[in-house]
Amino acid sequence: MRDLLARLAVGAPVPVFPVAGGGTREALARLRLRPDVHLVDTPRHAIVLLVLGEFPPGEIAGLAAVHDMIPSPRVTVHWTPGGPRDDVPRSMRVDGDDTALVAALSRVAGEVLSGTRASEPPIRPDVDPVEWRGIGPYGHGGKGMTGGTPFGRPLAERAPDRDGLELDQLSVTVGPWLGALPPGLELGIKLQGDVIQEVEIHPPAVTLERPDGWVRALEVPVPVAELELDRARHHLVWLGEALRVHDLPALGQRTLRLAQGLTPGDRGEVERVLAEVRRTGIYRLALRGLGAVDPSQVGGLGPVARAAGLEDDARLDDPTYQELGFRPVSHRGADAADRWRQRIAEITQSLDLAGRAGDRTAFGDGVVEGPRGRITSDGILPGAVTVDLLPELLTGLEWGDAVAVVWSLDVDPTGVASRSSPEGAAA
Amino acid sequence: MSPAWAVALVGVLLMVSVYLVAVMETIFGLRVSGVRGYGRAWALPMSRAALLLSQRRSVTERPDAQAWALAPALLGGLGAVALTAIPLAAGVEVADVDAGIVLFGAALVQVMVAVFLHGWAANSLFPVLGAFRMAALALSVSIPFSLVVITTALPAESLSVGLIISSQESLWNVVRQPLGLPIYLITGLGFSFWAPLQLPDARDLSGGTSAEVSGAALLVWRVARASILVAVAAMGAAAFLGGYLGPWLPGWLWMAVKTFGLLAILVWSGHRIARPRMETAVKLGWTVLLPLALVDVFVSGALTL
Amino acid sequence: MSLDALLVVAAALFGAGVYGALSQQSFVMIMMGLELMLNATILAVVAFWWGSTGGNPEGQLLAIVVMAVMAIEAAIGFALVTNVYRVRKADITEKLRRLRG
Amino acid sequence: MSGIVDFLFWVFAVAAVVTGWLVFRTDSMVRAAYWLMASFVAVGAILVTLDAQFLGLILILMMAGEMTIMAIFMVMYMMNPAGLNPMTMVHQHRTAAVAGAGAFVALALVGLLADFPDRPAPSGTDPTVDLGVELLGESMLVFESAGVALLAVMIGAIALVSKRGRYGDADEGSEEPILEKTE
Repeated sequence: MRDLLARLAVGAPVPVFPVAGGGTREALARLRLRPDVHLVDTPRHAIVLLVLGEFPPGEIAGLAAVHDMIPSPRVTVHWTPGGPRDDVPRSMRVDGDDTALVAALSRVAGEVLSGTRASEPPIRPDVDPVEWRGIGPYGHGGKGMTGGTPFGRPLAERAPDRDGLELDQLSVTVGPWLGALPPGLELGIKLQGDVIQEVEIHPPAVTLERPDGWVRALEVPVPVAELELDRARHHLVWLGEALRVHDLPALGQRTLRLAQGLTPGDRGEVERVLAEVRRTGIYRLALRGLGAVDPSQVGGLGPVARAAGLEDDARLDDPTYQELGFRPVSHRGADAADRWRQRIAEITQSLDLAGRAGDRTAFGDGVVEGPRGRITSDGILPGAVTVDLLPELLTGLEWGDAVAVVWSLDVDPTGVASRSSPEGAAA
Repeated sequence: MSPAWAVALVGVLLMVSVYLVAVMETIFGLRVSGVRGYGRAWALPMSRAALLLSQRRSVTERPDAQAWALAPALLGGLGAVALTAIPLAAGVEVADVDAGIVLFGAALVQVMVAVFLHGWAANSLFPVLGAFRMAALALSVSIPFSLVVITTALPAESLSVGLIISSQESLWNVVRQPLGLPIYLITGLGFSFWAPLQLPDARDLSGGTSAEVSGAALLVWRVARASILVAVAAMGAAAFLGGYLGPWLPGWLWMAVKTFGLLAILVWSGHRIARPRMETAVKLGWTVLLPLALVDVFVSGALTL
Repeated sequence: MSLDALLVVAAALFGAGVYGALSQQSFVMIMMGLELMLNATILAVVAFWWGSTGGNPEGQLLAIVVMAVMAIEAAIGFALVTNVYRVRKADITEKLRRLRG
Repeated sequence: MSGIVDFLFWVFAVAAVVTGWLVFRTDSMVRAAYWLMASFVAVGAILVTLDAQFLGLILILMMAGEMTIMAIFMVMYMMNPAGLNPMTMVHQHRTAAVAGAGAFVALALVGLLADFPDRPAPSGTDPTVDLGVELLGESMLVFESAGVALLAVMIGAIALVSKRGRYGDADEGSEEPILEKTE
């Protein structure tokens, strides 16, 4: 029976839960396109735990909880796009490119399903965090009838809410590898029902993502065509991931596939896909009126700023772009729908620029307009500033709307790491 | 029909249709994502099922274990009960009840209970949020749903599904009550929490009520959910498209063609229409669909008189 | 199945409802006791219609009126619970010694 | 055939009473609400075996929504999520038990001892059709009154729970605002 099931199961894409460290955005997008792999949203649906990218040394231990959430049979694979890593035993490590990774994932999944490889035991002991029964007058673990800390957990606190009813608050930590949030983003939130009352940003458990191409453009002249194609590709990957979270995974895959090997000649196909995104009604149904930002707070944040009506673009000062007749696109509403419209408009604009640029080069001279905003030589990435907007924007939203706002901002939590790591290391 | 045969028939029909729904879902997915070659789609649901069956079930901290085990079975049972109310061909009625359309409605409304239990029992944040979403969604679509379903009984002057079908001999209800079918399909999507109205099991909740479920329990849940969709499509075919009525072909074939036509529309819309916000979905139910359903009732009632 | 058996079942349901309505502290649980009593009432009414009225449809009509009463009880009950909670932050009867606002 | 119907009746009868009893024996809010729903579903099934198909099915249809709302209200307003913190929510247990048992015995005795006329419905009639004719025929006034009563209750309930009332926010008491002295 087990053999039969295992043989049948080999035909299905391997359910993989990815835990993505720094520098893996593109690799993750490529992996989503592989028909033999299915990247799932929760570890409960996975067989393989895929740890990819780089983490600060201590953080691998934090993966234990995710590992133990995967039901048996389970197996872990480590992979780094850039090259092999040394802190992992060879048996769990995959060296090589995407194809080697996919082959390895299928192989280990087949082995663990057919029983030739043992399922990994849980890392953490399976015990209750505190004793559960038999304390207190009612056996509920607390003092009195309505107070105390039942089973070691404090009772929920009450707080005012939008209906004028003081109901219980639930404090939870979500992330850093929640399928619905960008990898590495960890939030401490207080919920009343599904309404967010308070948000706190936790320092991410992921090392800095290095936008190498963009940082290089700060110092040496780089072909405009290359930069603009990079920008279009970045936005397409963003669009693919955001569509997946909005439950349009097939359309998202089509977008991600476009991002691979993008050339200015793909413009027709890009426009067809973007028109299809518009036709899903996503602006009207899911985004309009959500997460409007104050234009005075988003200077330098690229698409977020331009969607709020600012003509804020470092490319305006670049003589090469002036020569190409560059004018930034902008929108007025400042909400999530406008940010989607903004990026989608910038995809076609970038393709257009890349097509017309020829072999012209741009010289950043200490400032470059990256896909998330202004990158300067002082090292603070625009993603860091975007993350700072979250507490104010998310407070008072329902969870689903909050997720939509987070994706509409194209948050880069690793930007926080780059800024707060000196203090974080001290604390 | 003897009870044993009836149960077997409904079970087999449901399994076949659910498999076809899974194939359709895969083919539409591949099509939208721009991949050619759909040959793989026919075997894929089987492999996926085998994979889930080889997985162990997961355990959360202090779940309501009985309710957690009950919920998927309850949902599947409701799909089967809803299907029994529908004549599959002339005279082939599994449960011959006078108030068949009320039986169907009662079974579908109970879906809310199964989903709420499924989310609540896991004792985990996102499943509970999914459960709350189901309550809000089902309550806002259930009144327009009941209204348009009951309106199809007006021309038939009976609550029996068989008589509702035979009352469409001269004219299908989809023509007689043009508002009915669209409202029915939208609210039916809500009850089967299928895309684009899969809010209780949405990705922004990492899978919602099924976020903590794995293995065979997840397979049963997915099959049960698809069986609700099948029942919705079959009733849509019976109540609005004349069921087994039609020229040339045998009745059961007409019924199958109409049912799968509606299923194709429902599955297709999941890939082409964005999932609305919770607030938009609730507003849609109360401020758009409910008034339209009332118009449907009044106009159809006046025409029947 | 006989009228006597039906009435005994309805009496048992009613007894359970009485116990619930008197013993529970939470408002919503008390409402559940009331609903259980109304459930028994519906059963008894339909039993009489089935066994004693010769199929007079007014018996079923009475059952529908009881159902409407049940819906009214629920709506008023939920509204009261919400209002009391808003003003007093209490949802159990022990906390409401005085009913003055 | 009547043997099967009898058997089903007793199954549903036992189920209705047992689940009705379990409503008050569980310490989980959601279980309490859904045990009550199970009791209603069992009574609905009994009504179907009594040929009151429409009533039985409508009862089942109504209760799904109502009991889900009950569960949500308890989750909202009870300060201790039972299950996380099981505790006894019962007071005056003995009095209540005696009253419940007394009610059962008294009503059951009435049911058994009183001599009700034995007039079952004549075969060949369709109770659902009869009910429909009755509702929209002679008893339309009763039916309409029930509908109007429900509408009035809906408006009343919304007025009762709405946060902003005639004299300000509901949680600020219902006193008239004091007129401010103007300079």
